Amino acid sequence: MSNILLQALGLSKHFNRVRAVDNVSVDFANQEFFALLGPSGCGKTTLLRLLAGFESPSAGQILLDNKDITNLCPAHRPLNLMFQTYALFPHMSVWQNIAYGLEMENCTKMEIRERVGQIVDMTQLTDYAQRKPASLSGGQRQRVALARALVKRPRMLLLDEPLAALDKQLRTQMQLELKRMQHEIGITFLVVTHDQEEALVMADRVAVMNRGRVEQLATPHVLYERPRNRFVAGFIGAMNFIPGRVVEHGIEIAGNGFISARTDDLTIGDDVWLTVRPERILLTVERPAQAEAAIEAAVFDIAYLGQDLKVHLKSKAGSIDIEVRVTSTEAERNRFFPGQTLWCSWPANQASVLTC
Amino acid sequence: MSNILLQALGLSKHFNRVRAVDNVSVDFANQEFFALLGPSGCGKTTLLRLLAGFESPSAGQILLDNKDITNLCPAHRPLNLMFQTYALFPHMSVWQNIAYGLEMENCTKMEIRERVGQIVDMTQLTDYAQRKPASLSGGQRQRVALARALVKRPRMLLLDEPLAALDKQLRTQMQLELKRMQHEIGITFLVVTHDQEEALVMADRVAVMNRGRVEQLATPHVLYERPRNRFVAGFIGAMNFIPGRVVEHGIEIAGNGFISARTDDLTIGDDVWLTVRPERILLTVERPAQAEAAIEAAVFDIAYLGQDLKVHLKSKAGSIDIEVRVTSTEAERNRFFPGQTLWCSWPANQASVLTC
Amino acid sequence: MVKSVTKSNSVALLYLVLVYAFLYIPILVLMLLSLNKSGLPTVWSGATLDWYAALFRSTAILSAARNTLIVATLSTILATVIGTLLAMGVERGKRLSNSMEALLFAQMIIPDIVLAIALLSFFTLLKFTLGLHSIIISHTVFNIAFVCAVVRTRLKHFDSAVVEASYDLGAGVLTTFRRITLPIILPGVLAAALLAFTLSVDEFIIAYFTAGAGQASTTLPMQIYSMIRFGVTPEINAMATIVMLFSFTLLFFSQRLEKRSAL
Amino acid sequence: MVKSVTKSNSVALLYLVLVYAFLYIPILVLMLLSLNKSGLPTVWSGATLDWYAALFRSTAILSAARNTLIVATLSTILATVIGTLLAMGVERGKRLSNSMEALLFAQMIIPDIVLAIALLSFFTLLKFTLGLHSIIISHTVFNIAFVCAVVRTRLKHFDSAVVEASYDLGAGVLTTFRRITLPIILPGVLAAALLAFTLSVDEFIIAYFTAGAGQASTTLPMQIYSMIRFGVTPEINAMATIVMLFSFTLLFFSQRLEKRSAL
Repeated sequence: MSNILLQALGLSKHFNRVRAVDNVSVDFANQEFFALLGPSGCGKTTLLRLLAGFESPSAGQILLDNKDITNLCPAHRPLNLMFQTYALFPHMSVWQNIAYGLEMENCTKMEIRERVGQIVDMTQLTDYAQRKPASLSGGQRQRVALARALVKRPRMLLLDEPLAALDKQLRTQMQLELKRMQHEIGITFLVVTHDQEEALVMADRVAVMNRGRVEQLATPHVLYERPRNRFVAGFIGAMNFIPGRVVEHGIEIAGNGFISARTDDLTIGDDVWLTVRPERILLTVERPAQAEAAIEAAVFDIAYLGQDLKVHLKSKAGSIDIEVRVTSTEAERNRFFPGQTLWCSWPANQASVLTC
Repeated sequence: MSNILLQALGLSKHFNRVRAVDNVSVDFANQEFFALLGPSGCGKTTLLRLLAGFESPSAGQILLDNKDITNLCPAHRPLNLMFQTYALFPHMSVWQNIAYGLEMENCTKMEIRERVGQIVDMTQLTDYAQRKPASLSGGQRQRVALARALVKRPRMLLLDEPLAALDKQLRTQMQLELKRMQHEIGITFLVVTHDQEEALVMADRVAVMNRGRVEQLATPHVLYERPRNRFVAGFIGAMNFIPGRVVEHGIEIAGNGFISARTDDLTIGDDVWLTVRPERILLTVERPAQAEAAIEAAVFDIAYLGQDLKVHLKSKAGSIDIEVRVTSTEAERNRFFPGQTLWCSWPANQASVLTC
Repeated sequence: MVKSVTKSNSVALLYLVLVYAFLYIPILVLMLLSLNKSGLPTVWSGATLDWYAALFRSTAILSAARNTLIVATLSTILATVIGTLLAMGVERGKRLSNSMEALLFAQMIIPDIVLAIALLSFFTLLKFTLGLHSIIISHTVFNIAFVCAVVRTRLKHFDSAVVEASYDLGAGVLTTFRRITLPIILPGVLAAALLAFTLSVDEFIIAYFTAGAGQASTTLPMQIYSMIRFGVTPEINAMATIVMLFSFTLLFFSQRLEKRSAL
Repeated sequence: MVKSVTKSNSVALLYLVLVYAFLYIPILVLMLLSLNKSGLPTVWSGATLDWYAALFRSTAILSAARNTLIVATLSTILATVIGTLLAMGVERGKRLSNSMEALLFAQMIIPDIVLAIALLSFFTLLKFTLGLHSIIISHTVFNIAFVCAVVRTRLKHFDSAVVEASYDLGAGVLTTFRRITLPIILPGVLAAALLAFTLSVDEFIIAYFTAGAGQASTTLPMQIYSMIRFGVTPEINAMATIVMLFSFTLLFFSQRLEKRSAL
């Protein structure tokens, strides 16, 4: 347990009657890259602000190195926050912005000059040090905000939607850059984001939040392969949800009969969803002889996306919507067309059953 | 040529000294689903407004059925526009909003009742007909805006970022819905969008715009497989740009030697980019014996994205950044790790050479 | 943060209470004195409405109130129509509007006494006889810029795409104004009218200068002014209270309309 | 559209010209008369600056100007400090502020004559001797709400994350105010101060009621008012022109500061 840096224990925050954060407990390890992922209004920003000290929790504790810092003001927490709007001081130059935090620590002028110089070099801001924030591009402002927080040498850096204000290309580039930087500096990064790809690309561990609660906390791989519930399954990547009822050794799907699936922990007779990722479904003209799970369906739309094709089908019985991803090369072999009847099949181990 | 509905001939629009639209000529066919795709500020919305009649062109003509409509006011053009903000009349009910356009045509009360009733049914707004726009959800408002334009039975429907105000899930659903509707009604749809996936999914033909000009006009498949220039290649999907120089039967890449590629129309000695899609590159430990094109590179980042892996490499010589997409199954076989040295190779017919 | 916020919040609250007291105690004194049976500022001898009743027995005051309402109503109607159209014109021709904007703003902050003298000189030059009609014209001039400002804030929230949608659906300029623009900005226009009405009811110096001689065109503020020459009496306090409460009521509704219209 | 826009644009332009003429012709007349050699409103006999020169020879006018500047300067300083802090308090305690907001707005639209009477009653009640100091206090009360309103528009554009960033970087409340908040809102505060100064220079009725007897505490508007009893003279036109141009200049700078600060 010595690897734990910060702990949130049963944290809650109520605004009037709204539970923005609802009994959340999370441990943040030393040197990890952690992401809080969720739709807007899920409480992820409030949780970040509780950790930073801008809100005081309605219940719960925050421990840093096992010491209670719940009532410490932001200035006294060895964490720094990078704001979504960057919150640069508009009347100060880049250099002054970055030096501000060290002046508050009463560092000597020489130390300030040295540390600011270092971080300005590291974030490639040397040429802009004397400029005001208003004359910088979005990417440069983001780097100033980062430098201003990092120069304080915090134990943990909190980043509130750090890439939301950048355009798409810069965002992809900065994802790698942030990851590299975290690795180099070796401090814990906690990123709040609503963008699942961003979270998957950057983070070692991701907590998926919804309605103030943590729905699942896991590595990107586990989140994608073994989502715990419908919300996580639908929020991370695309997913087919096929409604059915648990029977022995599988699921009974209305109008489509029995489909074999793992049903170990399930109660027979329960309503469940059988979930399969679109890219794990095979499309064939004949029912595959060996198929453990297959549904007959008609193509109603084919969308070309470059790398692959998105085929939308409706099952013959029960009109269940099924989305299938097919690589472009595969597509050329098969030549799909609307109205075509096909079999959707998948190995039983590629589907999982969710009860909620 | 009888299939052409609307023609833009050398259309330009200057605002002060900015050329928002710069000598654009496009034909729109009957019954096609056409998309204008480009980054913000590329002139796509201005082009749409020129066609709708809200701006008058600085130069050029607009022909409808070969008749000049350049100076016709919007009210007299048989086109209707669906505004990005929807522009619903806030003081009128859904029904009154939709009926407004027919009242302007002096339709009889009976005809209005019938046609509005039809379109309200078709867009599933029957239950909301008496509500005011403010009490509707985003998706419902969008349907009202669509119904209000369609009830006029325009020759062509212009849609300005029709899905931008919706959340991600609804957007994917409405893409299919718009496509289905266009197919059913059989009129020309012209959609303006900045989202390349949206354009690829919906449109029969796409015009990619940049800086007021059309960079390429083609089907989604051609745009992805044979982009005409660097801008289109980078805007549609992800792309590796490898700088090199044309030699006989191939490209010389600094530090990496000769790579075979089609160079039919190129001048030997020119600086060019060799372009390969990330998912078309194979990663192997040994240099493949048959490989026509191969670069040795070191892995520096691996991002797990669920459906597939994004592997970032830097070439051994010349430090060229290379991005490779690998399906998750393939990834499991190979077990990549940072620092690993691999060969990136591709069949010569999967790469193309761009000069600009 | 956590603790220091609580502390600095109570300091802030104390400050707010003090400033509000500073702003409102004179007004409260005024209202109390208007209810004081003794009629003396220094002796409180119970509450009464006698001073208010006295106002309604004075023909001079009733006639001044009638004049005020006539002036306010007519100048409000004129200023609202002219000012609303002006606002639409200014918002439309946005390119011209930098200097025009300055001129409109200037009009709002011309010292009342300067405007009063200017109007008086102007009327004298034209050999215009003074009376209620000259006050009405003066108050119209005085009010136009305020009406325009209020309507413009409403127009700023106005999605001009709605007007374009109306053209796109086949409507002309007049139909669009009647069926789309006017209904949408109406709350803003009513708010502006209420403001103009209040300003006109309260205005003293312009009315005083442009009223001409004689009692016939005296307005309420002029009446208060002429009564005060003999010292502040409880009747004056009562009248001031009524004028103030009347203004507050109108402006309360005006604000509500403006807020609703900003949605 | 294309054609009808051009047509309706010229109609709109004509309308704008007419309304601006209606608003500004009296002011132009005033300025012209102040330059008229003949001194008669109906006879133009060439331009002169004599009437302006005459102003500077009158000790009564010079003393009134001095009083005005003293009152305006001191009441501006007081109102700016109190009003700025008030604005920050109001913006912070947003939850309380619905009724507080209404009270602040009400303070701005209390009829001047009512506020004048209220202040006079209040001073009388406290047995406060009247003079320049009572005008200064009155103008401070009068100005606080305006200062507060201007500063608040500035604070609305103010990204409060900047303050949080300052705390996060280790600064306390006072350091944050001195090094972050104040420098950022300063243009808005200066704009508010300029507005307050102008309002004080132009204000007549409150000054008139709270000045007490005698010439010693006469301000410029009061001086103009007392001179006009004998009819509008060219000197009065000249003085009104000066007051107006002075106000315009200050407000021009105030507007510029406010716009710049809104960026």
